[in-house]
Amino acid sequence: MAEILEVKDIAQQEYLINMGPQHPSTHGVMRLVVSLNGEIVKNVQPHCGYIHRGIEKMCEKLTYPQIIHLTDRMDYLSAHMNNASVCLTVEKALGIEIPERVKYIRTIMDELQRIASHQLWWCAFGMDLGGLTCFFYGLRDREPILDIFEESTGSRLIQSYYTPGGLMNDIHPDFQKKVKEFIKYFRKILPEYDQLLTGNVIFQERTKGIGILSKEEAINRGLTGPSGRGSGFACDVRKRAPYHLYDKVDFKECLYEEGDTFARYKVRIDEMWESMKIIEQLIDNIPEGDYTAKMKAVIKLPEGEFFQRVETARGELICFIVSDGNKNPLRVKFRSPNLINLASLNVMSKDFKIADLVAISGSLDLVIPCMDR
Amino acid sequence: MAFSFSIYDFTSFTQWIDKSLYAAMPPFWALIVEMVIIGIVFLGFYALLGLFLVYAERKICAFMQCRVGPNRVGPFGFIQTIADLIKLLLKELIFIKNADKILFNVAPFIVIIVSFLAIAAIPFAKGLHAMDFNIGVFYIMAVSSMGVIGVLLAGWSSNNKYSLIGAMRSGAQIVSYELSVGLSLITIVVLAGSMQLSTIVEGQRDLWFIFKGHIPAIIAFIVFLIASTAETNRGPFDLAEAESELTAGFHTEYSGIRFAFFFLAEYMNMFLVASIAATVFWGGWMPLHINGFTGFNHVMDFIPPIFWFFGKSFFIMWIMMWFKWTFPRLRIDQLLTLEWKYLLPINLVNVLLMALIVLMGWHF
Amino acid sequence: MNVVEYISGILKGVKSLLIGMKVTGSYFFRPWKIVTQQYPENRKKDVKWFYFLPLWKAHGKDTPAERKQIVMLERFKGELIMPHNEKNEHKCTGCGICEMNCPNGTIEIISIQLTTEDGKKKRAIDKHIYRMGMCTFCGLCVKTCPSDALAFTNTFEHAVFNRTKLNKVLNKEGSTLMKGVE
Amino acid sequence: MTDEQIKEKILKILPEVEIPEGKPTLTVIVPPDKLFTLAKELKESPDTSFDYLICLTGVDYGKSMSVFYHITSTKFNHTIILKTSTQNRETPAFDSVYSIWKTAEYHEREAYDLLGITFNNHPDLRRMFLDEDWVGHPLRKDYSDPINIVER
Repeated sequence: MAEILEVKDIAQQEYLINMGPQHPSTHGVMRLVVSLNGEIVKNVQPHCGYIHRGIEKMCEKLTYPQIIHLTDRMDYLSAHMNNASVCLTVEKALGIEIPERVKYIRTIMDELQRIASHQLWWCAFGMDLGGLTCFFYGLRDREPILDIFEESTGSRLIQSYYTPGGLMNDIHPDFQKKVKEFIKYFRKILPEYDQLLTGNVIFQERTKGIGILSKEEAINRGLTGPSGRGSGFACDVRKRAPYHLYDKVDFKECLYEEGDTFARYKVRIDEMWESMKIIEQLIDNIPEGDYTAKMKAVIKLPEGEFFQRVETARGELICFIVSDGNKNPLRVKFRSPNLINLASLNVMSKDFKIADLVAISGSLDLVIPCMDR
Repeated sequence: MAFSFSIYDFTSFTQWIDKSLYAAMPPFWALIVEMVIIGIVFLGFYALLGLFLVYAERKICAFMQCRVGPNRVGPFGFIQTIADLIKLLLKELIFIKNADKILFNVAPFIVIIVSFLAIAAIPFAKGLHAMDFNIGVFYIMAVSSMGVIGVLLAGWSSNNKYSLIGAMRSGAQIVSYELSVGLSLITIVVLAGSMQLSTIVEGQRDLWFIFKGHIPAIIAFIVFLIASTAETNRGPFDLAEAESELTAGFHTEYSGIRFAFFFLAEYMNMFLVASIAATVFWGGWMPLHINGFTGFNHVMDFIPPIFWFFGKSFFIMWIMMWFKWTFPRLRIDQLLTLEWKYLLPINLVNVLLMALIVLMGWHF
Repeated sequence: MNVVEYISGILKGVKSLLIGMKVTGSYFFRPWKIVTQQYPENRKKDVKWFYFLPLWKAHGKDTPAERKQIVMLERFKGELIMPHNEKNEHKCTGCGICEMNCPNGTIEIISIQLTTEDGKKKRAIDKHIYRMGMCTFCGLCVKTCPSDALAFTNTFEHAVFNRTKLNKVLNKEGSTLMKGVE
Repeated sequence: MTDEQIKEKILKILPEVEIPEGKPTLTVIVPPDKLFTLAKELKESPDTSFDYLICLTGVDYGKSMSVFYHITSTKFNHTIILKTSTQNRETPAFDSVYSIWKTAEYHEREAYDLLGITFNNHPDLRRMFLDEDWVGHPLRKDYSDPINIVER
């Protein structure tokens, strides 16, 4: 028998709904337990771990070159950057100098990957807000990048292209031509994104002033990546702790002070322009040389702790390796930017509508496998 | 009465059926038989149109999205929707535990019957008109606003939180947009001086109302387009379904043919509002006539009225599909803001403006 | 709210909506911009004409059929194979480096001891087992193989009805080691 | 501030810390009970202002349990690592730094889930990835799961 409730009891009751594990807007298997008051979100409690694969545990049993292929499976949209985090840590620990050519290729690949990731984010974000056409335009423009990846690395999504000390194989002879063609094409097509979505009055109404996080709060909560930069937190690792060639190229760190969903959106659109600028600076100047440094057959790191900060498409990724001198690491920790960004979701979406919750979680650009690892 | 059939004027044909039926049997039975015939014709029309519209929407959205769209089943994927229909018919009807069984089963029927009722008053061509009420516009508005009951019942009886939110949104939405639809139609009723749809169509013999009524008619048409898109739960106003927020809104728990009813009703409602817009603003089956150009008018007359009617309706439907596949979805508060702060005041001013124009005789 | 603001707000909003509609509308009337690849057909050389009817207009210089032909890039990591020459010889010495380097136990090498003509004992492969269901296509086996015995092909249709069919033996029946490979 | 200055500053705040030489990044080994005070001081004093906790890592050394804090300053852009260890492997417990850096919330929950390190004063210390009824902490060196972990 159901209890007979007084009206005031009902008013105090939480209306709980489960967003996920299977829900179109969580972009994967994550569960958000949302307490509602009518349409208004009162509390969001994320539950993750549905695709926890124990990558950190698996890494403890693998050698360093073998770890690489697991890292692309964390944040599959920034596979190259994830690979780079491990490679750079190992290279830093061993103190080897990698060829200049490798640095150039890695930078270009990272930026291409960033564009591809932001494109996919753009289409998914458009879809979250109900504009389904965005989804197809974004995917259409992502295709040339994946083709470029496939041509050089052999796969489209999960490339495992970097190895400690260099690259798996040299770039394809057509690489430079294809990349230049793509940049030309995408410079023409990117304004279309603005026409379709950015300028749209419905879109602006849906995103402006929604999910505001102040700069202090963003720093305190560790909200990094484009989401953090939307709050004015200058957290771009490419500027703060340059790796690859980022200290040599000229690019702007896209910062917005508003801290709302629209600012986070704009940061990503601007970053696509900036990434294209970086690629254009480098693509003609790739020096000749080896595509990998001389590495020992079995890589053993010296005893100690090593870490490398890498800017992925959604925030700051840290690979922290504790080594005891063996060929396997003692402990590998990946600081997942998605997991930490997710922690801010509750604060951001409080007292907004359920439709805004979808927009906010879309603007954080969460990739669930990275979160769960 | 002798049998005669003309594609330009169905009056004699329908009269012939009517007369022969009344001659052959007592009036009561003749009426029954007539009703059954019309019912069957509408059912067939309904099913065919639904299939075609689903196909058309998929193809149109595909082309807007740089895709090919359905292309596997039959040439150009023509048979795709028929295959989908067969699939939906064969699917298991899942009964929800703890759902309100009666209401759960009744809801899809309410939705589909309502759209079915309203279609009776639409003049498809000259003489091809099931019921010519003298309050046709009012009847259509009254009947089509009942669809919300089905949606509300579906959402409530599913015993699902997403469905309930979807249904409540839909209730708020349809009830408020009903106003704008009504007022924008009233603007034209003021101009036409009648609520009878056949009179409205006849009144556009020399020029369609959208051109006749100057700016107020154009504003009324735009408002009607927006409000009716909202009323059919489509396009940027599909909050009741809101796929990315509420999975499928009020019909989350429905499966098989009962889901198909909701699906079909959505398309039929779209056709309904498009045909009302075509009839009231764009002259219905009336060809494009311009006063004074006799030769031009004769050329236009050569195209049968039924093509004029469906051409206009499909064009308006195409615009509605264009909306849907371009815009992001509104939020519930913005949706209500749009209605109460923008459309309704504009509409009220517009009616006054139209009344002024009619009184002063400024229209063409 | 100011009346001028109110009306200009409406007009601005409508304009932004029309700009968006221009994008989708222009694609609607440009069917040659369609990017869909129609999968099973685009593998064949003799593409039936009616698959591309929605794309009447040719794409630049190519005919639609040529444009939509599937292109497999040479480095695509589809399936691990062991290339054999026409004399049914391969280069695998059975050293086991690929097995050691594989992160997830995809490769298993069953080796045998052979006695060569001059009486020396020599290691050779009996079976080079490749469990495709476990493979993550990281490419470490190909990269580390000292005698270049392994390679990737770009076949990609691996669907089978039974999981055991994914376990493959890479060296062919009766194949031998290529001369000159140690 | 250079590493030397930070070193001096830390030694002034807390003389019992140990600062090993030859690390790529300045690493400070802090006794567990003093960690919270040092962290708070480092964040709040204006010349260090370590306001951003990049990463918090729990490590099981087999004999001891450690937690690493990578902290940086968004103002001065200097980074140091705080390390704290305990010999108590069964029930390791440290003070939570949630009240200093809110980002520690998920990091600490993760460390609790996978390594079984409890953090005192944490607002919501639950399992993060694994089920509530999961037995054991997988990242510990002595964790065994004969069904799912294949030893090679």
